[in-house]
Amino acid sequence: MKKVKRALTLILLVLTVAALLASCTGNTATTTPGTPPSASAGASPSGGGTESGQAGAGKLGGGKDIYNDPVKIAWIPLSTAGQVNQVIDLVWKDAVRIYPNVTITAFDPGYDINKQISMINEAITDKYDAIMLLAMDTAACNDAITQAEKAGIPVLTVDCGATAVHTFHLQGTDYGSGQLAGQVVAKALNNTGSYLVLDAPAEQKAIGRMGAGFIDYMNASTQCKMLEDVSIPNWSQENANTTMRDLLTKYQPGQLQAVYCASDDIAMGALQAIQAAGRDKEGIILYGNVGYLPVLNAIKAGQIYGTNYSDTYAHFYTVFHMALYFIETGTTAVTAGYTATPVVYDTLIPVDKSNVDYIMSVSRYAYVQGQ
Amino acid sequence: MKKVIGFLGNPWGQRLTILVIIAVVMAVFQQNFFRPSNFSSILLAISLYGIMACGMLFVVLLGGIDLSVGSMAAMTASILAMSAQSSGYTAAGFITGVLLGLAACVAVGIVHGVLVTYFAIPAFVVTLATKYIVYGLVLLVTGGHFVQIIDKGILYQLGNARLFGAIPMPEVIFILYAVLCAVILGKTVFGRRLYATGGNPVASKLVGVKTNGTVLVSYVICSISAGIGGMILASMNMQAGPTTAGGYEGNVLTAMVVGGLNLAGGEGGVVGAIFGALLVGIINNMLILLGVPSDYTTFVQGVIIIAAVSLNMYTSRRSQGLTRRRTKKPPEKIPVTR
Amino acid sequence: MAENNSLLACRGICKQFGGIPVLKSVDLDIGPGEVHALMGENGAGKSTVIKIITGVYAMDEGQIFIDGAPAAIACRQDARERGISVIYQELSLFPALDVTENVFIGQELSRYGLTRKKEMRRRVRALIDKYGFDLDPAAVVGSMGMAQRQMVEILKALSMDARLIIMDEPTASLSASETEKLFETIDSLRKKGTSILYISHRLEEIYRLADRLTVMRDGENVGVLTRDEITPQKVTAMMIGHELKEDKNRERRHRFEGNRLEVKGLWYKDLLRDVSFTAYGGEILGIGGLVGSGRTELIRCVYGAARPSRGEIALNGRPVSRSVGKNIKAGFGLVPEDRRGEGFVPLLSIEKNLAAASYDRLASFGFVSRKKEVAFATEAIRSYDIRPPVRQLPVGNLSGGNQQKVVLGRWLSRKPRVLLLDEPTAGVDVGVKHELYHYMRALALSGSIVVMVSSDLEELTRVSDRILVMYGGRFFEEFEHEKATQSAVLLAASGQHTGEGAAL
Amino acid sequence: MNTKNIRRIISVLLVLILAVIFSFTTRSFLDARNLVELFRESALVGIVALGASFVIIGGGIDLSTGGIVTVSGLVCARLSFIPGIPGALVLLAGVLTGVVCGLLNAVLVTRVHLTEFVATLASGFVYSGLAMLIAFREGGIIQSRAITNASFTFLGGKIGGIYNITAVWVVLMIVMMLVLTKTTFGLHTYAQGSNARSALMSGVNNDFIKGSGFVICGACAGLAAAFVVAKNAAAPVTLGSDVAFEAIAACVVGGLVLGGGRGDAVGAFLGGLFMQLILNGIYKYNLPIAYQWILMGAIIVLVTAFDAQFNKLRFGQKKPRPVERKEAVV
Repeated sequence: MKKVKRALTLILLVLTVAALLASCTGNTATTTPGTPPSASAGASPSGGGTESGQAGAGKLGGGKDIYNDPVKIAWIPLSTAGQVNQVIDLVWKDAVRIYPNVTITAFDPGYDINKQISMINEAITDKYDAIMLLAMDTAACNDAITQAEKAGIPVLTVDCGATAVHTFHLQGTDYGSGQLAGQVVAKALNNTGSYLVLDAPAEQKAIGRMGAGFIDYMNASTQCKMLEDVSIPNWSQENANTTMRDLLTKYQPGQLQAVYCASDDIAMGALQAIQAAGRDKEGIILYGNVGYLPVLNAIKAGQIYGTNYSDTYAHFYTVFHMALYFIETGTTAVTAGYTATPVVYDTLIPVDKSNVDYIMSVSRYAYVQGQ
Repeated sequence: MKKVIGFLGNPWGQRLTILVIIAVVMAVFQQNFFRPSNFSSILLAISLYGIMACGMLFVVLLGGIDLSVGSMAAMTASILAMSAQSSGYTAAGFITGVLLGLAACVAVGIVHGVLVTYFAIPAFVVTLATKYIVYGLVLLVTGGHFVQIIDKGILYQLGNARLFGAIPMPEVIFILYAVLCAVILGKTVFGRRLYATGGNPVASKLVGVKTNGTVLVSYVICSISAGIGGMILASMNMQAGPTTAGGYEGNVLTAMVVGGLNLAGGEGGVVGAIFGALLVGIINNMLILLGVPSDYTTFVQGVIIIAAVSLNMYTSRRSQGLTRRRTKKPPEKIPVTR
Repeated sequence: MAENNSLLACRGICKQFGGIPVLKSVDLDIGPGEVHALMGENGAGKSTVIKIITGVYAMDEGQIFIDGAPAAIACRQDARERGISVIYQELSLFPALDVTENVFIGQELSRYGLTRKKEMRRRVRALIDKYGFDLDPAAVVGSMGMAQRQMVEILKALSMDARLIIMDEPTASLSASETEKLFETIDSLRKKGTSILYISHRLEEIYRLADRLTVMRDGENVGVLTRDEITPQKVTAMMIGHELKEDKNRERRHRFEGNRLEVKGLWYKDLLRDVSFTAYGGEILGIGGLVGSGRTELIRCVYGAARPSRGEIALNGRPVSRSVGKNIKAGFGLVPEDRRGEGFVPLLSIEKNLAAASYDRLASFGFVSRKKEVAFATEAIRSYDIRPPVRQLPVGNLSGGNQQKVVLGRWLSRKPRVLLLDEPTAGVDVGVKHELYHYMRALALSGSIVVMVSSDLEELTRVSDRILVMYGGRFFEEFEHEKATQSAVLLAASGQHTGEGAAL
Repeated sequence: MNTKNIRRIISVLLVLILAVIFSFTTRSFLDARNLVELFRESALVGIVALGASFVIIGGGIDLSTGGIVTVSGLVCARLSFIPGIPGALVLLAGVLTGVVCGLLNAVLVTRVHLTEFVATLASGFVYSGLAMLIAFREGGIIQSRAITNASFTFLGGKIGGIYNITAVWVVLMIVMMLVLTKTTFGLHTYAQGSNARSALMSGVNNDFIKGSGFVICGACAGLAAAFVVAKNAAAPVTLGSDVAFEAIAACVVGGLVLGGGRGDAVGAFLGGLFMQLILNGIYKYNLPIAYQWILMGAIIVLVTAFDAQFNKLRFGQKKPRPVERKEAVV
């Protein structure tokens, strides 16, 4: 029996090494690391038809020819497992279909700050042409970002920015969304009443500032009173559910008029808790964020008051195009001498019963769900 | 004083003291704690990792551990959601999803059992490795995305329906599962064998107990419990993905430890595991009712675990073991030669 | 020997545990450079004397003289400083460390915390060369055989410049060649002036090694023999003292021909060489022999706990299976030698330990019937007088005797067809001992086969109807009850025929 | 060829095989910048693994290293804002925080007699909770602030092409090898891991050895945290999120056995490097991240399976007991 076990272990060890070899060598065929990037400073402008009709734009300036030269863009999110990633993957698929010479590599730090920083370094070492980043911490990635910029790689941050100066920041849904939600809810409560905030996990409040936006607006321009700002661990729906049930025990009917949720998962959890406690008749105003399909359906059914819808598809498509622009013009914060990061604010559409049908018809989410 | 230590010595004495302390604190600060709706919300909150704690109990009784409960739950949740979605939410799709999920759990449980018994690898390392592997597999299968469950069919009922209009299904399943585990441990021959193997594996072998088989089955039971928890979670959230039940092993381990279970095996029962899960639930509920800012929760949880376990260790050593053990063995402390 | 030139002299040592006197004024003289043997039956107090000399236990009365001067030994450290060290049967080495580290653990040569490895290695090599061991100071102990490990233990003693090394049953788990190597080591130690206190049951070892022999019985020393006075007859007579008269009311035993256990041509590692015997229902078959002569392995092979390389075992003509579970159902039972380690589950209650082997009767379709289990346990507690008679009490808290009753009760309540016992009364107080004999007798009379392995000569001769003595891995001699005397059995165990029994 | 060398060769082989595969099949593995970054990134888990190896060799386990890294990092960040404070002092403060946490672990295990697993699981929560309490806040929200103390962030940088943290990691490994092999303390740690009872009998002060193992482990965690915070010039609250398990996995891959008594600092070093090597490789091949988790888990199982069989072969003892069987207390 002992010999069998020993033989088995040895075979398994050899198998892994073989698998290692196979998986690595086999894999190289698909990606094209072998060919050195053609430092085609002087590539001739090719008039390849581009969907967006930039006929003949060719090369604007010092960078690469984004139509013909092989372009590598790194996409580093908080983690690839999540609601919003489905749409983002769709964006990359469409983008690559239009620009076949572009390859977008998605990394997955799995909510670990050290892994995210080593991934940025990885992108620098592998000489990517641009880095699209969802920073996990506003300060921790600064050093890596500045190194990338110095290495001539434009860094574009989305939603969660970084204090270091970098090429581009698309301010998405968080602080602004909180403020907008504040406006809508304050109007619904006609400026009085008390509310609860079910906020991002404690350690990620810095990068998910919806709660802060909402509270700042409420304090600044209404008489609404904040009861509590509670963080929901892991942004998970079941934690929101249990936390909300406890809060409902604490705040009896009449003590609570509105609940602002930092994400739609949390909103669904809060809704479940309210229904389970049999208090859905009280007309507690529930307001979500980002606009996932389940919440849009709940709005249609009148269970949730509303949410801020941002067209994630357009959101990331813009970032992709900005990246191409920077690659083509070869501009980075260093070459352009920026002293502050240029920020573009994304459009937010507050959704409520009135425009929910229109939004659902337009939203990529519906399209994605319907597959 | 002797009587007090005696009273604190036995597990029930300790549990009662902890509950009395909590009741006093809450009576002073937040009377709403005693509302019946609060108790049902606590029960719902702990039902998921209560089920997993009952499963983990089988493994802890043998002196083992299972760190992969979280990933297992995510696996079965994803399998169930995908099979339901792909089959158009038919009952058949639901059934195959459940069976497939449980089959996957049984497979992983068997792998755990074989590696721990025949290859003699410590359970900590085996389950740490399978935690990574299973998470990776779920990522592969779901492509990293969450599977949405749209239909309100049987899958929805699993997590959200209410028995007799009042008791949510997860609580019902938790109570049934706890009773089932109590019966298995307390009333069946397998339960007797499990306690024997946990207490003294060599002696059990000589009494005809197939110790390796018992260990294997208990790892399978632990995996299945994690799987059931995952499936209920999928139906409660109407979605499933790689990070479903993220970090659940922390709660389950805490429940085990606070429930007064001794991690070296051989001691403790379903009541201990359930009390542990209940205590974790009550603590979380208290923290919210008392308005403790969320930033402090991890710190307070850590301090409470240390307090509960030290109380448990101090009293049980004082009242039974400590004095007796000292006389049996030659004096432990001998002067250091250096 | 005059008092002054003896290395270690004990005078009038008394010790009692919980009221029971274990040592009644024991004297012991060990001269420098002398191999002094100490013999006595189990329970004669040998190990207690050693524990007192090495400072593990404090003596109630008496005096210890070292080099003639009185010396107080309060702890292990005092003994070590006075050059007394001991090698127990289960060695206390570190498998992960090499020889040098094992020898110097606890008393490393070091400067400012840094170990002087070269210096220590040089010293170990010097010791090795001085005593002619074949050991490599850098070899890892874990990968060494038993004999080499023992040499490391001896080295460890010598490194503390021990003047007296106490060896407790050193050859129990050694092969013949390894034992030979140990004897050479002891000879070289003796030449270098180190004295050895050698505890063993094997008479032939004593003849070969001992300069002097002290024999103990029931906590007293019975006499000291010099090398030429040592003869088998004299030694055994001293060890056994007066032969107990035959207890008259011994029931006539008769053999149940129908119930017999045949073992033919059993081979197991190098311990059992072609062992064959037949045990009959209605009689208690005693198996004598010395520690390590393969008796435990023999009954474990029969029971199915060990896998013999060759040989067949049959019960009433049908072959016995190799799985413990099937054998238990077929009516086998084993009371193991290491009660605490293999006998019972300390944390479980008396009730559960008793019922552990009988769930085939107490449960139906996998569910245990509490009623049957409680009845089974209460019946066992009552009939075997397990005290305190509290069903729920964990067995770990019981006294040695009661623990053994639980282990025995577990099998007796099943009315086994074959009961195998390994040192059933070791470490059990006298009162309980007789109870156990009574239960075994009753089981045998009911027609079951009872096979008892024992090193307690008195128990062997008085209780068993027939005795087989093992020597060198084979059955050496068979004694009928009437003709069996303790000295004959002891001599047979050391490979000496005395004519009472039939040579096999 | 005694067993220690054979096991070490296996660890070296594992690292070499992966390195060779990567250098041939990718363009940028052997690039100087990548190697320098690789060693810097593996230094965090590497240094913590060195500390954890002391506890594991002594027969224990430490699950609180993640919490210690986080709280030490934040202590450094807080102190770095004191005007004019020299970077070295801040670094020392980080190490001291680790030592204090290690002391608490030691007290919990040796004085309060909690089992290592339970004590460090609970103290891990306490330390990460503590970190959140002392984190920077803006408007009540935890917000990590960029560190401006130049003399401190200098420590995070490079001297002569090699990062300070890597240099410290290598030096620490050498020092620990000396301590483990050349000092009585190291010898007693091995003795306690190999056979705790007879170590006690031969005069090894078990509580002291176990206690100092935890203190060393805490110090290493504090040191690693200080360097990482210096490099990133920020101390996020999620700094040590799953460092504890990765460090233990690194030790196991490096040849240490959870029962204690076997393996050494070089093993922990190679284990730490190996873990990061897998990540580094995965990034190069654009492999979906799922393979990273699967590969890491598979290798841990395989190496430990080989270890268990290998040790049984060499030491021939019965199955190594993963959990020290408890004397019947009841």
